[in-house]
Amino acid sequence: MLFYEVKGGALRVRLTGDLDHSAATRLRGELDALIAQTGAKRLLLDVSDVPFMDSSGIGLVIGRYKLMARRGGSVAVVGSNERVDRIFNMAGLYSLVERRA
Amino acid sequence: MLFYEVKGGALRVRLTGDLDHSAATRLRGELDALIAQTGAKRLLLDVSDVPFMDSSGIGLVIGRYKLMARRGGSVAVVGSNERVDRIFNMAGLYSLVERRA
Amino acid sequence: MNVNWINEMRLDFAALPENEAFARLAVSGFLLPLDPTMEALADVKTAVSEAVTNAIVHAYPKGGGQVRVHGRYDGEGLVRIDVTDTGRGIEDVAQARQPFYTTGGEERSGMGFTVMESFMDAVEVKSAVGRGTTVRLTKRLRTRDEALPRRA
Amino acid sequence: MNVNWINEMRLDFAALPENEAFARLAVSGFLLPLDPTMEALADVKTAVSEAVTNAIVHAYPKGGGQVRVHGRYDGEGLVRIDVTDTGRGIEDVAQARQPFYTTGGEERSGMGFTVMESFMDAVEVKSAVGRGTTVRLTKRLRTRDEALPRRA
Ligand SMILES: Nc1ncnc2c1ncn2[C@@H]1O[C@H](COP(=O)(O)OP(=O)(O)O)[C@@H](O)[C@H]1O
Ligand SMILES: Nc1ncnc2c1ncn2[C@@H]1O[C@H](COP(=O)(O)OP(=O)(O)O)[C@@H](O)[C@H]1O
Repeated sequence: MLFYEVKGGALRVRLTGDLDHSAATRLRGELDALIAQTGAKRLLLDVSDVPFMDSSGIGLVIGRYKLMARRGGSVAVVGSNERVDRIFNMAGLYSLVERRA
Repeated sequence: MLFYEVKGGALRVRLTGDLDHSAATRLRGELDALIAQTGAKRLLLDVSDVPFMDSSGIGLVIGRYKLMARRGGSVAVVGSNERVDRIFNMAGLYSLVERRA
Repeated sequence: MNVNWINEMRLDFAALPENEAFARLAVSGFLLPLDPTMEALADVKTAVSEAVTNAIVHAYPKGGGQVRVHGRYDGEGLVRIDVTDTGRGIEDVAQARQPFYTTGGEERSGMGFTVMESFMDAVEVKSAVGRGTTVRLTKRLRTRDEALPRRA
Repeated sequence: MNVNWINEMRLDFAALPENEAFARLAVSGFLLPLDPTMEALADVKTAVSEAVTNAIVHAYPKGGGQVRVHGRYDGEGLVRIDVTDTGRGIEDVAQARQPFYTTGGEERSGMGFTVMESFMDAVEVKSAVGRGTTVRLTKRLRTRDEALPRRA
């Protein structure tokens, strides 16, 4: 169950619930199917409804970054809170993907 | 931390949080102190903000019923939900104390 | 009966009143993958609260002591939770299970076992004086999925 | 160092991904009597999530296996949580703790230990190849009480 919209080549997906290894494993397949299906060139990952995240979130975003880069596309993280930013910054994630409010 | 008001001889106390044995042990002392202090003749126990209750709630209410009866007073339970009613009904509690919406 | 459990946990903790809420929360967390209804989850939480409270209140009159919660479920939503103490035990289990029977004084209602029986499918008690008590709580949870009305 | 623990729990569960959320919830419930700040609680949950996930993802390449979470706290809010598996162990712990080092393939970031170190006061790792790993997480929690500004 993934909420998403496609607008002008951009796929925006709203992630909900705790983003841990278990969720990331499930989300990875769902996201990759959506990307293939929509042919999106830009992926917006809205994490404003993610109450908890651990380093599995880094893996999920970097994995999608690599996939989108291979397709000549890009990724942005939308609506991250302070805790999510702190974890993403540990990995220097925002040098690979855009951070949007 | 107990929210209460006194109006025309009636002491109305709003119980908040899970009502288990641990909470009942604490509440018993606080309630009895309030009853003594206010000299109330009627005790209204508002349980509408109690998300969880087990049989410790029965013990708490029957204990206050006996105390108030000794003082020539009475007890009512206010705002009970279906689960709380189910547990109170197992003990026939509403034959001793009034149930008010 | 041979049940094929697909998940299992054991939780041991000090017999302290502040661990009653902890035990309920832990059991809820354990059952979440079953996607139970709020109602079913509250039923199990209530029964577990009764059994754990009994271990904390009645089993160790001199203080100290440990409580074990052993949880399991199978692929069809059958949940079994054993609550065990190594305390003073129950001399007459049939009597202890009677409504309103309590050795806990004024502030205990004696309705703990009655509540467990009302909220679970089965409640079994094994106890030995001086050795301890195990209360086995069993319930088949309706998942949220099953709770929805189905087409014929 | 001799610590006077006032509460203690041990949680054993199957090394399954669906138990990651369970372990976090259980640890949160265990710490509630300390009345921690939301921030402090989230710090511990995050570190526990990393350590438990590692036991589930890395310790048992052939599946199966158990994870143990052993929690304690003292009267001053010092919290210690040991996460133990009996899995394959870590050959070079110093290397494993390096940022971005992972044997978990594309979808693991290699940042688990770095996150634990960032959110806890101390992270100790004991591991023996073929025998298993214990990650000891320690943090002094500020209670909500202490988080309030105090008069001089
Ligand atoms: N784990 C236990 N160890 C020893 N005695 C117990 C235990 N559980 C129950 N009992 C006995 O059974 C009685 C009835 O228990 P219960 O129906 O739960 O009511 P309550 O806890 O209100 O007394 C208790 O008062 C106690 O004497
Ligand atoms: N419990 C464990 N058992 C075996 N190996 C482990 C364990 N925990 C960590 N490791 C090893 O240490 C590496 C780094 O772990 P970590 O920093 O948490 O990152 P990640 O989990 O993303 O790989 C893992 O890839 C794995 O090789």
